[in-house]
Amino acid sequence: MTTLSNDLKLEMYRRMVRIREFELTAMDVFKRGLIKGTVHPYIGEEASGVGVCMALRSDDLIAGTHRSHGHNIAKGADPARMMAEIFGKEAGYCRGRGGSMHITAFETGSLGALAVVGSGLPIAVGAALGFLMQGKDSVAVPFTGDGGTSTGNFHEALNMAAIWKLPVVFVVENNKYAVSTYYRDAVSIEDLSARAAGYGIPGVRVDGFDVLKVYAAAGEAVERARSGGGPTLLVTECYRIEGHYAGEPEVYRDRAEVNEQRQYDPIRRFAAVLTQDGTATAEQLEAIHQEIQAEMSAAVEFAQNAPMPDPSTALDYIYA
Amino acid sequence: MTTLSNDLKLEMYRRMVRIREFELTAMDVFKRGLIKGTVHPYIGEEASGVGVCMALRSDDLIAGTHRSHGHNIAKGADPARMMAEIFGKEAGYCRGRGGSMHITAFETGSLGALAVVGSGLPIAVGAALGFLMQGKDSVAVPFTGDGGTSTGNFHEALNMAAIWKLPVVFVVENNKYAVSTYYRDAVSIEDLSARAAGYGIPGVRVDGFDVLKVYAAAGEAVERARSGGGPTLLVTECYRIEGHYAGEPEVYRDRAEVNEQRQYDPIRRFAAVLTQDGTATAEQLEAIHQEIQAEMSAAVEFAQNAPMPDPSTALDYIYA
Amino acid sequence: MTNLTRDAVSLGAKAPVMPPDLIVQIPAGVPAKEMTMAEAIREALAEEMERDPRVFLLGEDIGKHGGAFGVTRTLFDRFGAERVRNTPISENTIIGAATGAALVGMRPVAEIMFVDFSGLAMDQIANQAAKLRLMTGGQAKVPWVLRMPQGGGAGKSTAAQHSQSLEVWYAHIPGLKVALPSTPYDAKGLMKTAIRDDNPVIFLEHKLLYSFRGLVPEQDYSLPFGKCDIKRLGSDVTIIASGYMVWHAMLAARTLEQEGISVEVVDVRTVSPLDEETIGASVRKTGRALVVAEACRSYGPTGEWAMVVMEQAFDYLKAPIRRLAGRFSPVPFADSLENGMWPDTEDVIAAARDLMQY
Amino acid sequence: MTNLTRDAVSLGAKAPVMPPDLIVQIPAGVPAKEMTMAEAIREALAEEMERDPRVFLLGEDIGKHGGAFGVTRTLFDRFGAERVRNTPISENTIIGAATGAALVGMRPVAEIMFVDFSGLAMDQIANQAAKLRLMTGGQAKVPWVLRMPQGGGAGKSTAAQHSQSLEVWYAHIPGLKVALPSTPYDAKGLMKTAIRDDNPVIFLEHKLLYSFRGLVPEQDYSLPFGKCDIKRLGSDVTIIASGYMVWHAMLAARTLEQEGISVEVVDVRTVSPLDEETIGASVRKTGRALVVAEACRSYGPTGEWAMVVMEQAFDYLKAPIRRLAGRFSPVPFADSLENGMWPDTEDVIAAARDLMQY
Ligand SMILES: Cc1ncc(C[n+]2csc(CCOP(=O)(O)OP(=O)(O)O)c2C)c(N)n1
Ligand SMILES: Cc1ncc(C[n+]2csc(CCOP(=O)(O)OP(=O)(O)O)c2C)c(N)n1
Ligand SMILES: [Mg+2]
Ligand SMILES: [Mg+2]
Repeated sequence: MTTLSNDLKLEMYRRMVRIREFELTAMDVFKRGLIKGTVHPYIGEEASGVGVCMALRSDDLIAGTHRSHGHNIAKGADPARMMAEIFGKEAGYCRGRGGSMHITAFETGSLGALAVVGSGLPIAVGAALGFLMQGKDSVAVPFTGDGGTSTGNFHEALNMAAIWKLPVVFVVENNKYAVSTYYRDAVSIEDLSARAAGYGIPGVRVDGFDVLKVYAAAGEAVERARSGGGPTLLVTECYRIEGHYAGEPEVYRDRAEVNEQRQYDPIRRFAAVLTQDGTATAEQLEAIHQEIQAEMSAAVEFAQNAPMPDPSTALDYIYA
Repeated sequence: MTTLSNDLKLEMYRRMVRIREFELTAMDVFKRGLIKGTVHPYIGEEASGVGVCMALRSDDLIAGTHRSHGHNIAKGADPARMMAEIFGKEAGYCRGRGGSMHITAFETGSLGALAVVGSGLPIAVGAALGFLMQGKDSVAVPFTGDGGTSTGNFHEALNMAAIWKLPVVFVVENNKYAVSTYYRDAVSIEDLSARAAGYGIPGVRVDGFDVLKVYAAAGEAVERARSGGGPTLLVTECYRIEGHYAGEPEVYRDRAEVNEQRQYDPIRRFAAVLTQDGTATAEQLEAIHQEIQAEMSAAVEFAQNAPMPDPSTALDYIYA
Repeated sequence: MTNLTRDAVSLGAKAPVMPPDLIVQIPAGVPAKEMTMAEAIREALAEEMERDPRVFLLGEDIGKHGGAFGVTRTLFDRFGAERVRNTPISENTIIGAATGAALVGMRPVAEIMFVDFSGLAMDQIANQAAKLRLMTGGQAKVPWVLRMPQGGGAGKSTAAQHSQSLEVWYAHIPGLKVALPSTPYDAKGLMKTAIRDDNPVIFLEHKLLYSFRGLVPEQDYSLPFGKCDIKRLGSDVTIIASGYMVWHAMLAARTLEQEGISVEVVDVRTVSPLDEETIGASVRKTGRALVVAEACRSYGPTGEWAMVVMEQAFDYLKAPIRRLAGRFSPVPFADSLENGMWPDTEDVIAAARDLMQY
Repeated sequence: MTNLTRDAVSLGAKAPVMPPDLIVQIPAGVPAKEMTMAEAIREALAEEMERDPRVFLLGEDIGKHGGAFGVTRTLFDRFGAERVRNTPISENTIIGAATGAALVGMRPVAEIMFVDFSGLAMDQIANQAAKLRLMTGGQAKVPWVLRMPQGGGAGKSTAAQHSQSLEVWYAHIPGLKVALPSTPYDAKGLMKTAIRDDNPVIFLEHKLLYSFRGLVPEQDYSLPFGKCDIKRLGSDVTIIASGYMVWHAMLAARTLEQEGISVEVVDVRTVSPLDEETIGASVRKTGRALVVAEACRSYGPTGEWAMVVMEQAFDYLKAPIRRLAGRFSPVPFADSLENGMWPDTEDVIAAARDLMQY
């Protein structure tokens, strides 16, 4: 850990804060009726996405889910263009066609954000196969949740990647719930990383509130993948602090449980590390928060002022 | 082993021989152009099906595959009505509507024979759920092959059965090939029963050429299921002696490999056990072979003479 | 009498507010309660669960959470975790499990959270459940219902993977039946029939209709499959539609009436089996047919309906059969593009006028 | 000139033997080789793999074994295990992997062994591959081909789970293209276009046609998508068909000619996009339309084709549009029941006669 540069650590922090603020902003504009559709907040899981994505190169590609604002930001996407996307504006990454669940920034290294749970895993497997055939040393990194591990996709994709030793890091973000379903009611074992043994690949379980631990574990898995060692199943243990989507009633859990989990807040925790190890002062970190909040105000303004897609383009981008 | 009655052992032997002779007969009538469609012989795997099915009660239900002649016979089905089915006759178990791949005898305890690989597993899970809800202590036993373990169905079904502790025994018959694909080219681990750990259920690997070992392992798993202990993954290691289907060219393996495997012939092996332990003389066993061969001749005659379904019934059995 | 109206609060601003008296199905004097379509479906489920212990529900988050659209809310508390069974995210196995349970004598009602996700379950739906009866020569029967919300619009839809209308995928498969109700009354009556039917029934629920309100009789009743429902009698143009499109047809009919155009609205109600006779009789009377579906135009339900009109009423046609259907595009997120995806009242009015002027 | 005939050996006895000169597509003098449709597809694959290193194949048992119908036989020896890639039995992931590889610049040609099994892959086909381009606002393109044998009959079909024709499932989904060739010439030319197309293309191959022989030009060529092919000119009746049904239409036309009925056969060739103009022009000329498909009748392709005729040529119709289609039943195994499942030459002749007598 001590070998990480201050710049890198601060960039991690910045991205975590950017995710948090983006999500708070997105929930706010949703509540205010400024956007339609839905928002699935990533709050509480920032360390997972940032730890993984900062261990990647820009030519490593992620595959996202319905809950991928955080993954995009972690991979370096521009929050203004993301905000424009959830506002359904032409200036959004997907020209307003995708919305919150499908934000995809090809330019910072994404294969897409797929809202059918588990469907990104096979796609990442194929991308990794493409890398191998092209002689590239890029790595493909699909995200899924604890809920996603019950899908047939999860199994088929892990098996295929394993037999072909493909450069994939499968990231399971165990935020403990799939909508209303506690993971132990849907997953037949406690430690999801144990499933790796069934594929003959390494399974790693990491504290998903700790960005440095995630970064280290992801880095190892990515290096293994890049150097021909095949896939890894990486499980980040975190928690979904907000409802499944903004405004979701959460009838299935106690507030006490959520409050208890709040104490593991990955941002506060990382701030403590950074101030203790001398990377930054509390003031410097506070300045980052301010800066990012300003960024979000600007992003909302940009998104609000941006034009909607022209109805005359309704038939564009259906076929290439 | 020694506690098994002679009658039981001889009935096992009889059913194994019946399977063998049925398959030889089916391949023969296919080659002679007497039946259409296709035949997937179970030769070499008789000990697996018989060992499992004789550990079941008649109200325990199996779910079959494209290769389920053997499972049906092992469960007690009448070879004449089975033969009529592969001849497409109204007297067949499925009134000629199913054919070789779908032979299903409800009366001896089957849920169906499903030719989409892996598709019987979820159905067996549902049957087991039904048993539980009805307060019955029956067990559901889906069969699949090594190839079937790569399907999403396999994973989803094992997980669901595990979380609900359903009375299911998942039987994987590892006959080493899925059509032309050697199992180690499609399955990322050598011992398929190791996958059970990923579901928190027992995984058992057994010599699938040895009917007594299969019977014992299956019996244990069935008892566990029946008494509320939840599902088991039972892998029977066997070998597909014939081509994937009758007449399949087998370009993917050497004859030497097949010949080497022939020495494990489960019937010859069981015959040796039975004569050595005094259950039967060689002559008595030979008499069983004769008897079964006569049964097959009668079955073919029955099937050939039976009427085809009347075209006027073409719209029957589409809806209940 | 406000027997049918919609809950404006829970929907986006752009959903046309349908006049409360647009569809009247319960004669005055019949004891009835007003409820939403979601409530009507819930009531059908609850009553059938009371009546028949073999009926149970399974699906993702249908328990305490009540499903993505709250349809099963309260049923968990009432019937318990065994009969209102939360499943993992395993669509193909949810359906397979329903089939297995049905094969041993249960009567499961499964839910897939959005029809879009049924792409994961098409094997169990179309290859196993639909075919088991024929493949076993009548030994098997598979009495299950599969509930799936579908459709888009008005802020309820969220882009390409949560907005489709896929009735054709199922209606094209022999062995399945497909219901697509347009009102609370129809939804409850058809759900009862679906649960009591011995075949696999696909029950499609349009998301926008969940909050539509209408009268539902207090007494037990069920509605037949394979019978269209004439929602409005008319003499000049027959509109054949289902689900949410029935409302656009009804609203258009009201406007057209003021112009002297008399519209008959035939609600298909069960997409399969399709009541070809009622469609034929209506067009033989009016001589003009407009087929309207939300599903994508190409190879959608409109083609089949038109073909039936052709087979049943060609000699009576005074104008070509017209169709209105969803734009042939994945559903885009942006409002400016989602508007215009599907036929609306204005489109129906314009098409009917065209037909009259042909 | 025996440019088109069929390999009687590899098929059951009951497949009608089509006269060799029924379809002539290569003018005399053009250098051409005779080959089966399976060979023509193989040649297209091989030539494209030679031309473009990004093209590769993946699917179950497509390697040494050459696939269930031998189409890829020899390609494994020629191009190696990397580019002719055997997969596990994981249909949804085969398609997902094709999509992922396509997204990073490869041009995969995937195979699903029988179209029936695509029920397991509908999510990756219809929800991911078909929608990625729109959902990403044009960032993504998904240039893959999915080859699937389909259809039934004549001993090649083996009951309900190996005999379906499912083109409607795909043609109804925007973002996909769907080809369904009827001859070796068409198969090779359409396959070349499919591989060079930047969109996901569903390439359906009728099992009975694999052994049909025909002339294929020696020179490189490709055939356009979205263009029907008029397989035979005529003036009295237009038959709109695709795949194997084109052969029944052609054979029927020959008989009908002797009765003085002049039949135009329009081979749809790409089910989607559909060439509505050619269909319309033909029916405006003949005034009579017969739509013929092997797929099940209800909500099958015939409805869409009839609707297009209606939209394009209503005023020219001298008789109602007639349709012939697959019986609405899962495919039974027994010959006595499988016979009669699908339209045949006699059915086409009878329907055309009816149309003339209307
Ligand atoms: C295949 C599929 N089934 C159901 C849904 C509806 N759905 C959306 S998110 C979700 C829960 C996903 O849980 P998990 O994978 O743990 O991800 P999380 O939401 O916790 O990030 C469900 C069931 C879906 N999108 N896709
Ligand atoms: C989902 C699916 N994919 C492909 C096929 C074609 N197919 C039939 S049998 C088979 C191999 C099955 O292998 P395995 O499960 O090992 O069973 P075995 O044939 O060896 O008994 C394949 C690929 C199928 N029936 N279903
Ligand atoms: Mg989760
Ligand atoms: Mg095998």
